[in-house]
Amino acid sequence: MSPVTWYQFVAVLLLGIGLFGLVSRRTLVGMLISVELTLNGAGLSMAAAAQFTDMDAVMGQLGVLFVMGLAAAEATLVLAILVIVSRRVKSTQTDAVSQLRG
Amino acid sequence: MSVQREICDVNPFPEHVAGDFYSNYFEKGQAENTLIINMGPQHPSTHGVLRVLVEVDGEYILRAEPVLGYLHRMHEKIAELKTYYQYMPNMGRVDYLHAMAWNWAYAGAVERLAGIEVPERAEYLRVIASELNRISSHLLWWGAYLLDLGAFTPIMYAFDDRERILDILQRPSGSRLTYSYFRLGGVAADFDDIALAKIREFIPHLRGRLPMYKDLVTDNVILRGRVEEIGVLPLEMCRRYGATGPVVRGSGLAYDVRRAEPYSIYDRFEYEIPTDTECDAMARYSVRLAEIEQSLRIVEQAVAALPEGDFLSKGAPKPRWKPPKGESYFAVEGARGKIGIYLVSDGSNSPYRLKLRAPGFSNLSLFSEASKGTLLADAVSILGSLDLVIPEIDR
Amino acid sequence: MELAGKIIFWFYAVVIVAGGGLAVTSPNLVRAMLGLIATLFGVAGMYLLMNAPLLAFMQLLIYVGAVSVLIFFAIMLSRASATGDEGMEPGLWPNVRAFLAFALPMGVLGLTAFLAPPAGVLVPAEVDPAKLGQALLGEYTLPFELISIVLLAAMAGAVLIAFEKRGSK
Amino acid sequence: MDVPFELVRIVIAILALAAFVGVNAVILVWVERKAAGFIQRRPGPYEVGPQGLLQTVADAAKLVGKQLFTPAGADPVLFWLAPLLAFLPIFVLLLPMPFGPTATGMEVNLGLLLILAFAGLNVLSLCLAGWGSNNKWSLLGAARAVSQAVAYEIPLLLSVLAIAFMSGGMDLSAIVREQGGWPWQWNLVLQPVAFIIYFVAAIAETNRAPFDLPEAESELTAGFHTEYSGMGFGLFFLAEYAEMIVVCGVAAALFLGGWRGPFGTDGWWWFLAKLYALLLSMIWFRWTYPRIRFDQLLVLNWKWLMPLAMINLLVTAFIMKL
Amino acid sequence: MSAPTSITEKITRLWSLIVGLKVTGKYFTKPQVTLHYPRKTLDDENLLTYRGHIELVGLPKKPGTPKCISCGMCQAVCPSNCITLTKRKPPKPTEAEKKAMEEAEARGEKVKKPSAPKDPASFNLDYTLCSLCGCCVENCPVESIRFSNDIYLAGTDPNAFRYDLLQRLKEQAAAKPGAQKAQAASGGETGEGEA
Repeated sequence: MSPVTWYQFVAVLLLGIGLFGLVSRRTLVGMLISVELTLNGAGLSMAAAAQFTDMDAVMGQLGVLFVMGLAAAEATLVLAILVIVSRRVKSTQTDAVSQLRG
Repeated sequence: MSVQREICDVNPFPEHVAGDFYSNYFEKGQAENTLIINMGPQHPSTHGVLRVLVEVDGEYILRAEPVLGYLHRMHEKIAELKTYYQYMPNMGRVDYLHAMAWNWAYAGAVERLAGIEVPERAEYLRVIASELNRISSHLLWWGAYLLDLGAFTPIMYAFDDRERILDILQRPSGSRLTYSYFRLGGVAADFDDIALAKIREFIPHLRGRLPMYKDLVTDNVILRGRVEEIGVLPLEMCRRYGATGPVVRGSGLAYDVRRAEPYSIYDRFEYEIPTDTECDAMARYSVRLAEIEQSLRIVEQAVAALPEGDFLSKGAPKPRWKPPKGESYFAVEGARGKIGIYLVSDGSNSPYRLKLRAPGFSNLSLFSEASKGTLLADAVSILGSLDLVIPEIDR
Repeated sequence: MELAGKIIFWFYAVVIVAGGGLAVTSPNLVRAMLGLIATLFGVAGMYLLMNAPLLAFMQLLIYVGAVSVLIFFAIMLSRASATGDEGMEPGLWPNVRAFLAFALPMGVLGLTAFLAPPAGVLVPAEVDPAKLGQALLGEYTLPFELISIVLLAAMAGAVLIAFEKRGSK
Repeated sequence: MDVPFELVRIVIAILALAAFVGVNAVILVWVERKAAGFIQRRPGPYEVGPQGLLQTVADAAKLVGKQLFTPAGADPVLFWLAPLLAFLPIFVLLLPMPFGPTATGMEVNLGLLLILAFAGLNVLSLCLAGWGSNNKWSLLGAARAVSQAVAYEIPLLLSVLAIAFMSGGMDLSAIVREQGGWPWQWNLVLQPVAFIIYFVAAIAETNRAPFDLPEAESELTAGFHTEYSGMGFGLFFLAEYAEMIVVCGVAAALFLGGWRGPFGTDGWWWFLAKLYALLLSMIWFRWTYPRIRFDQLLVLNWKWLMPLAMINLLVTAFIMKL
Repeated sequence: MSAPTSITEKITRLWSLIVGLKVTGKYFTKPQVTLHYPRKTLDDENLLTYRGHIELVGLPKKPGTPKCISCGMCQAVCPSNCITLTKRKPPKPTEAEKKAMEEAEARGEKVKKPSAPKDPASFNLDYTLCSLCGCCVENCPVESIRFSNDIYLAGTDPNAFRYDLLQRLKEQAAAKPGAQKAQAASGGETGEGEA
């Protein structure tokens, strides 16, 4: 098996772990952590594909960088949402938040 | 304050009072998402064993309440057990930074009660000793306050100068901190020529140092940011809590016992009462620095006009001396404010009751209100600007 | 070098999986964050291994330096208890649900990767950062601008959300 | 099995750097205390060794001998991971540092980026220390550390980027080589604003006075390391000084011509001289200024350093394009 | 940082930072003001005025014996009760003397009982309690108490600060043979540190 497949396996595993966490976690922060894992899996897969195949490496690396930028933006937004949720609901359990109306 | 925030005032006075201060006034009233922190009794910025209970939201203080009593030494009760003569050393321990003023307050109260005359030279010596002591107290405050604000070097410079005062005062009094220099009807020992020469040398020296203080600290932009518009105590608030000394003078009221109720020979000297109308920590800071200069003026005049004569009155009370029945009140201006001593005598050789009015106590009571809604760092700045001496507050 | 490379690859793989496992299962959120950081380091190591140091360092700079700190901030803000009320939900269905979320993509994607192995290069070439920069400003200007707009929007949005609350309360 | 040369080199370099960090931290602590002493007109450490030179060693021996105490209710893993996390990255940080024309641990094309990336770990260790201690003061210290570090990282990055723009790369050795030996050939002349921003931000990043808010002892007792005893505290202490060496080393390389010296006297001695000059000025600041308040710290960053760094970067980019 | 300020004001504010550096830089180069204690000590001029714990003053002729007349004034006046003084008991008369006295008393004569020596049997100071007020020194009728100038006083055991002042006086007298007159005049420069 070529190295790219191994990398892809790790990436997919990471993605799976992230998804698992996303479903099983009950707090916003836990879900945020899981999302980061998922994004990392995606990034790893992209980078491996770009580096180990004949594909344009520049594009792959730029893609990973974009993913990182998105992750940073997403984390900022989640933090801001969390500020409000924690002040208003006094809890960051997602179940509690879902009971909000309006 | 630039960073003040709106506070929802929690006032959880319980019906039934049981348990300690913390469980009664803080634990129950705690809002969510706040922290209750014990600042002290051992904390670097409380200058001794003062405990301040603070409830903070982030770094903003919602409530702050000083808890006293960790250094309570029953000075008032001790007075009832000692003779008039024996009580004097206690005064040096009430406020160890301006011991001379407390010495004076007690000596003055007894002298007023019994009508003891103090020789002229003794009055001058008292003024010199007291004012030098005031300078040393202010210098120490200056250094310690800057230590609170995170500057390490000024306290060393302040101690350099303060050490000279201690050397001077050690000559007649023999001690360097907890002076027991005053006696009923005079002082314990005379200033010799060396001491007077040292004073004459010291006055220009300190005047030469003050510009350095200004350059290093007073003008510093970081310090200005830490003290300007911090801890604004309006005059009305100072009045409400009975604040005196540099605190009330920093709020614009030129109240100084040396002027308001002249005692001893203060009316013979030319000096100003520095005031500042800004009401903030900077005002108190600049008032204290200005007072150093004014005290130097007084010392200069007193040394120049020092008359010959006895330093202790011929009829000075002996250890088993009994004053007449009656009561008296004597107030002096200490480095921290108005020191008052109320004395009741039943004719025996120890006081029937002695009440000490400590300025630090009133000044500290401002803190709770002044620190509401400020940052933790500002609260430290406010606490420092009140110039607290914990043994004096607890007595 | 081939053997060393393999050893290092497996080491990173173990770090990634162990960190990920900790991140999604630890009842203590700070420890979960620690697991995330371990994973991030592992991924950065893999980037290094595939000769993309720029990605590796950017990974550390952005994820470890910024995102995990933000997460830590979030943990502090939400006042998660140190012992943790976070963990697996009791009951069968949530567990099955979570496992499905894990297994389905795993199966599909893993099978794809296994069945359709691409023609790989064994030793990847390092890409000059300057080339990346040129591509960013030449070929890929649009995504670049888009990502900056997204970042800007996120920043503005975060500020707006955080401020809206203070005004309304 | 043949061991690749690169690997051996890195191992040797890390060992050498460990020695360098150890020796320099000891010397630097001594220099700091001595300088503080002289500024405050007292002798400073005096008793152990000639002029107290071995005082730090004695202190370190004392710290090693102390009990490692984990406070009740603290998370032991986080609590003890934090000092390690503060200390270990230092070696990586120093790896691409150009000490001399040939004395570089590892020539990395992206050396600058490497340093910036691993410097972020420091914040994390402060967070973990503050959180893991189960102490309110520590927690407040950690909160301060987080916002301070996150805020000041941006102007730091931007000011460094200005230099990277000018040299067209992130290789520290290359940046040094592009500068001349004389002071007017330094990047400092071309980028004075970037230098000032970098230095201020660097002081803030290393939590040195007047920006030592995370450990402000008069407010937070000792901030994030309130609960640490023995070598736990020792590692934080060591890390602080090692980090000072890193930031000042980067400043020397980026702005002050690194190991370049006039009259062709290039060599590591110039680098060390410049490094210690910068370190001394940091020490000098600490013993002169009061501590800044937290909101002022942020105002300084967002209102002054950030826009200035931004403008500086834009102007640099514009001029480079011309 | 609060009010909007003009450019010049900002510059002066920044300049204040430089001024501060100048001050500390200047002092950096200046000589130190502290005294490096074990190697250098203060001159005597500074020490003589320091009031350490009290000590007894010997008779001009017999420096080993205190002037003290055991009146107990110091003990009574001390606010901290740190002085313990015991008087000497009168010498016990021998049997013959006793008999003679009894006989004399029986005869109705005025008997001169043997009086106790005036110097104290013991004179102990608990320095851990003393507040250095000086009441005892001021009220001693025969000026038998003075302050020592013992400034370098340190110990790890509280018992080290419970002094037998008579013993101390004897040691001081022994340490200075032939200095009987100097004893009365100055504060005893040599024997101080050995307490």
